[in-house]
Amino acid sequence: MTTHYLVLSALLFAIGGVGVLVRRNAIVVFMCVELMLNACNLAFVTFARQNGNLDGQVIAFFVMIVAAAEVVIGLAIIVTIFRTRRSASVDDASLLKY
Amino acid sequence: MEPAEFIQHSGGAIGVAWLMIAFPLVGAAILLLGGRRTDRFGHLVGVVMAVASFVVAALAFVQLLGFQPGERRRLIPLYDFIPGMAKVGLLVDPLSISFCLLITFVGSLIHVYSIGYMAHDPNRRRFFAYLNLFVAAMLLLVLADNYVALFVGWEGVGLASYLLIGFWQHKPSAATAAKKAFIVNRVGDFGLLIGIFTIFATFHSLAFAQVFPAAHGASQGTLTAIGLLLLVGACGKSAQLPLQSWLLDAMEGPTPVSALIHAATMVTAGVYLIVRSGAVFQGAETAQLVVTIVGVATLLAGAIIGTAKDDIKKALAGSTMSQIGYMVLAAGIGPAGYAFAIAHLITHGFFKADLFLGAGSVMHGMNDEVDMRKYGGLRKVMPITFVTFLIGYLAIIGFPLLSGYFTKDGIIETAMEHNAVLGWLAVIGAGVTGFYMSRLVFMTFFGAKRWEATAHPHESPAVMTWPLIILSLGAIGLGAFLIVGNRFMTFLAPAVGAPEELPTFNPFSLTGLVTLALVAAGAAFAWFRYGAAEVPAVAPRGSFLTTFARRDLYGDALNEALFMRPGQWLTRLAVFFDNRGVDGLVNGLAAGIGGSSGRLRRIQTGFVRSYALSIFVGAALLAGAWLVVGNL
Amino acid sequence: MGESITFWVLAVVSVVAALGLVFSRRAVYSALMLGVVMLSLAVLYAVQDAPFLAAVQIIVYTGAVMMLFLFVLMLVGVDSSDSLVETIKGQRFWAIVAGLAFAALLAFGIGNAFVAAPKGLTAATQGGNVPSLAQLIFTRHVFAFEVTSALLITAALGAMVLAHRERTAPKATQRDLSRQRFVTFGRTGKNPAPLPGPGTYARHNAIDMPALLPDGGVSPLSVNRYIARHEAEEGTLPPEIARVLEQDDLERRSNGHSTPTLAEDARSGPDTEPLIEDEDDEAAPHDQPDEAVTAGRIAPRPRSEEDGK
Amino acid sequence: MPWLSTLMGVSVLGALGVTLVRNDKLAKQFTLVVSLIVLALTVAMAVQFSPNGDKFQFAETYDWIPAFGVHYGVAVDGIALVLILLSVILVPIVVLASWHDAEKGKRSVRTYFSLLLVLEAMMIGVFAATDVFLFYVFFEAMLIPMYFMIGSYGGAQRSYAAVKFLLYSLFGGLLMLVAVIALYSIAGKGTFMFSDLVGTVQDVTTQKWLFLGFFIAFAIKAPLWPFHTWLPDAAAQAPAGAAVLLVGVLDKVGTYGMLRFCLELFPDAAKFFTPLVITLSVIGIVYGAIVAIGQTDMKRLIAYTSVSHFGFIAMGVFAMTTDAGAGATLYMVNHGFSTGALFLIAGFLIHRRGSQFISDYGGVQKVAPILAGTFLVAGLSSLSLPGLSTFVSEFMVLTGTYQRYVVPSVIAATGVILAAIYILWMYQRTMNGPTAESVKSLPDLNAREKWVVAPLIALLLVFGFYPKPLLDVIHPAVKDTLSSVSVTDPGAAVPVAKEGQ
Repeated sequence: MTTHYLVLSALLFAIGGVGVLVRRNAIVVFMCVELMLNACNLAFVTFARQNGNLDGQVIAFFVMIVAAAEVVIGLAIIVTIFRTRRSASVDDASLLKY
Repeated sequence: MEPAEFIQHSGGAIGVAWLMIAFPLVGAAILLLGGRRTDRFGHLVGVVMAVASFVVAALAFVQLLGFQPGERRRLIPLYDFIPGMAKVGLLVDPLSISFCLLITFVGSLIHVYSIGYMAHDPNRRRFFAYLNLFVAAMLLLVLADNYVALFVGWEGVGLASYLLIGFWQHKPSAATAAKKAFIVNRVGDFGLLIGIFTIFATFHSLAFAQVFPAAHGASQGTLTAIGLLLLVGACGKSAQLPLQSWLLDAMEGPTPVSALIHAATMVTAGVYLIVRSGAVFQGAETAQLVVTIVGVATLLAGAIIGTAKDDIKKALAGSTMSQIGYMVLAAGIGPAGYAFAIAHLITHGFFKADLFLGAGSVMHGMNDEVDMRKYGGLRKVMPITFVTFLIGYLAIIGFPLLSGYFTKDGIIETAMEHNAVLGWLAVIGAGVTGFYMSRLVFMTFFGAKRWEATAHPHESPAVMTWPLIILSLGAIGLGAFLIVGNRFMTFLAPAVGAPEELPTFNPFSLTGLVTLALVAAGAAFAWFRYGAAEVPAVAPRGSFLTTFARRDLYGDALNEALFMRPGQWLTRLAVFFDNRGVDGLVNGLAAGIGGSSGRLRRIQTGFVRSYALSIFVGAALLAGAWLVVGNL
Repeated sequence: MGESITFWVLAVVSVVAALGLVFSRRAVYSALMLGVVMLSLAVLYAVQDAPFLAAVQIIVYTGAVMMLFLFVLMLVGVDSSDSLVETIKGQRFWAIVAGLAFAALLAFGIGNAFVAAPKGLTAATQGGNVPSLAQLIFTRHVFAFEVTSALLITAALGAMVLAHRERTAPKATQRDLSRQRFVTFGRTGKNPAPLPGPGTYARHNAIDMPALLPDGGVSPLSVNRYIARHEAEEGTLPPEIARVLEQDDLERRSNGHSTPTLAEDARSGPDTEPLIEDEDDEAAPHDQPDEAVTAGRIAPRPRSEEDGK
Repeated sequence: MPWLSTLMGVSVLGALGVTLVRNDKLAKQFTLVVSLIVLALTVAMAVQFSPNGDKFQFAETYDWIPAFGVHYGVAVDGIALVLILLSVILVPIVVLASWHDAEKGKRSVRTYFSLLLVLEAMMIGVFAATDVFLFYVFFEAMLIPMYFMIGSYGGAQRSYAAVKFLLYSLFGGLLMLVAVIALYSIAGKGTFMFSDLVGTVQDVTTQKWLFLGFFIAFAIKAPLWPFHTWLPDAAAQAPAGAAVLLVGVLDKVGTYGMLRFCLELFPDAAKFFTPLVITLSVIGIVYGAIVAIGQTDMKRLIAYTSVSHFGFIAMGVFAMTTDAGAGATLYMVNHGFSTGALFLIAGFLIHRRGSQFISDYGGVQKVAPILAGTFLVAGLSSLSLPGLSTFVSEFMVLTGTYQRYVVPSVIAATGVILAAIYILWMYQRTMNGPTAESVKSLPDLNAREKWVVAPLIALLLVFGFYPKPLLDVIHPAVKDTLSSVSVTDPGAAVPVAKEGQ
């Protein structure tokens, strides 16, 4: 079963990654990042069971906390950007270039 | 007769021979560092220092005479100059002391003369400083006991010559002439330097006392190389072909300078070098042959140039070249010629200085006019100058019983014995000398007055005429004193050796008579052309030969075509290459990097998704690499 | 067996939901899809001997984080939907290639890392899952735990700082606004009075009913263009109102206004008209779309092909 | 007494002190005093140096980074001693000469003088370092003050010149860093001390690569043809004082490094590359001189003469005879004085007229005879006139080289002719001829400037006639270096009777 869980995790992670790359709406991009984090968590939980060790679950727990903090800050940033640029597209914030 | 051994010496006037160099050096230092404060008495300091030097030289000479002939090569060590290479010391022997006497005596007279000649020049003090500097350097040149110190003196006189030719440096022609003299001399110095390197590489020593006794041990090839390289140096300094071109231009300097440096002393340094290095040349016949050829070629070339010049100083300069050609010819012959070379050098020092100072006196009276076509009939207004000049003239053309007669005839006789072709060419040279010197005298002192309206010729002051008188006395008697009875040859023998069989002086030899006849013919032709006939105020066009002589045998043109123009071209090419090639390569590299960076930075699109893609692709590649490596 | 069934069902659900998250045009749908994935994962956690995490996943993620997402979506425009046209050349192609490659590699890489049967957590969770976790968190990982508390506080502060906006000009009082209105009236002749409310002199007290002028005609000023546009789409807009509005549009255009006309609006589809109102913004008349532009705010940048290059 | 650390310490403290002084004039005087103190200390140290004693004297060694065997190790042998002497003599002269140089721009005057003192400490350190890593650190750190001196206080194109200088030097320095680290790891001694590293690399191929790493760095620094193009730009744009230190001392680090590191650490590679280096040197001598003739800008001309002179030095180093090596070392010192004088006097002239172009001058001799005279003396020293110290060194280099490489030294000797052309032609165009209208009112040297020039000319003259004090110190060190390369001087073809026999 471990393999199945891990493959599922990898699949979700890759889907999340592709989502980050193809979507322009910052909020959706952010959701995809959350999806990737969740995929990681699944792997951690699976590892915990595989190894008979609770550390994996602890890490997953911490990941959740960090993800929560990240969402708070990330969304605040998106709102701030939106307020000044009137757009939530990540492509519009492209001034920092050559 | 072989040269004598070298003997370490201390004490007496010879022991303090360095004073000879020190006096004028101190004089130069005082005058240069003292600045305008010494303007008032500067010329006196200069004269006193020159005379003091002469006194030391005379005392040293007297002391040297006190030794047995075999003990007359005295070494006075001074200090360690370049450790492992050269210890500096002085060598007082008959050869060097002869030079010392000539330099200090004629030098002192010219110092005195310059007081009058330069009286109106605001920079007279500086002039005397340079003259003193010259005397010091020249004495170092002849007194040095090794090649390095000799080279120091050699370049020192070059510097003094540079400074004095360009003394009136506000005149571009003078500045250019000075620079030309220095650079041409440097070409000679280049040869001399390589010669010195070869000597050091061969013998691991540069001291005369060590090199000369060992010279016979070196291979013929090495000695020939050294000899030829030293000859290049001598050619530069003594204005021999092919490095003669600077001497005529050097006449831009004040006339006393021309007399002292470019007639009596410095230009004879080449002869000194060849005679001094006799031990080297005697082991290299090829080198000797080349020396004699250079000598003959120059004596003819100088004479030809002298026939066509209207500038009195340039005509005399041509004559100087020619006379030094005689000396070089004699120096190339070997011990048989050394005494005649040096004797002619000394008598020439007197009569040529006399002639130059006489010319200076004429110029002084004629508002510095140098064109002989604007002279004429000056014998009445400048009697003392005329008489002394006449004596110098008779001496140089070899009028019987005057100085030149003995010394030049000696050279011609010796050359004739050595090699008939060289001998006859020297005889022809003597004939030409008779012509151009007579031309010079007739154009200047005889015939109609062709003066400019502004000229008011007058006799020069006593301070200028007395040196003329003393020098002309030397021009009368010195030759007979030195040559009759082989007095000078015997005296020099400890220094340079002498032929086993001393020559006997024969006043009625065939060569001597032919020479006299040619000289007389030359003088008569000159009288016919310039004494009896009207001299045109503007030089006629003349034939191709005249132009050839007027243009210094195309020496300058040749230099210009062979060296100057290609040199300028090369310089421009090199500068262009440096800016565009070497530097351009570097700057091009920089521009290339800058340009590609400019293109590369386009990757930074500003789109966060592009960056994320590159991260993601990178992560995928890493994962792939990890898999590949992990499964290996 | 039970686990297998659960896994296969939830795996399919979560992958499909994840794909839906990525490929749905509307952000709200994406958010809902994400909720589905998270709930599925919560169940999978529970199946894998992680009941605490399953609970936290539902409470924190599905409960808090997802709500936050929906709030923000509401702020930036709940009905906005992305155009799925890719503007960066090669981005989508390479993203999918890299995603597939990455998934494959990862699956091959760690999927095959374990061949032994899972050890299970029975030994590790003697005193129950939560107490065991608590023991670990408060002993071995206590430092990290404390740091996360600092992190959360920092995040809260950060959100406040980011959301806060410093006032650069004094807040306009009613007096100022009134004065401003009359100044504008003096300059341009714009009516300083409030716009007529809907339904004034109307038969229906409803917002979609226009006000009537004393002569019984329709006052174009009182018509909410959005609603009118919506009704025009549905075909329920009374023809008289449509006529009045068209006439009004013509007048405005001849006067040099560049307000989008009703017809154009209807064609251009739903606008991304912002729903966030700046706190200090002058309360613009609700039925005046052009007022939103003139109130000094930056209009959304037109999104075009050039932008992506 | 830790002499060398004291010297550096005094300079660095002086540099800090200068920045604290509020008054510009006071800062200058303070700098001058500090540099004179350093000079006095160095002379006191030099007096105690015993030429025939240990190779390295006044040694100090402390651990710096023990993990890598990096030491703070300083000591001097004869070669380093004379070069340190050169540096500390030139600094007070440069301070005096640049009294008003920094005031032209808007930059801080105090910073300029502070940088000078920092540079002095670096120069002492780079010559004294006995730890290869420490040497590298000084080698690179020296660039920093010089970069600012050129970039902030230089002429119109200063930033271009400064960047070019920095990039060139850094490029070489990085190659050297690679070689230093490679040397450390290949030697496997776990130390960077020079004395421990000598003779550790036996493999010839390895030696060749490491040699190239060091050599290119030094060739750029020196600068040897074809790495020279940064020098004319840097020297022409730098203020005269900085140019003196740049060409007079900093560039000597290159030739010093060749003598100290390239020869001793990699003797076999050095022998292998000798033909190449000699060829480059000879090309540099002739090429530098020819390009100098064609220059229209005085400072660039002087810089190109230095390219020519550095060719002589490099040739002397690689000729591997005692005479040539000692001559090359002496040349480094003399060239510092000679080019220093030339740059400073040209700087005075340029400061007066405000133009670097030769064609803007003419007949200066008439209005400013002392300036012209000193310029001539400095120029003559550049063309190696006997009686001035440069002659001794050039003579020794050429004689020493001639014993082993006849043709190269003959070609190199043509440099004496070309030198006469470029110096005298420049002198003629600036000083002789009718006085140009623009220089009619040019003042002659003032007292301060005379004090700048006088010691240099005095040193040129004294060492021109009596170079023994320097050579006595240099000779044993050079002999020692060459013995570690295991070469012996070629003998005489014809033995001569020894003196006193």
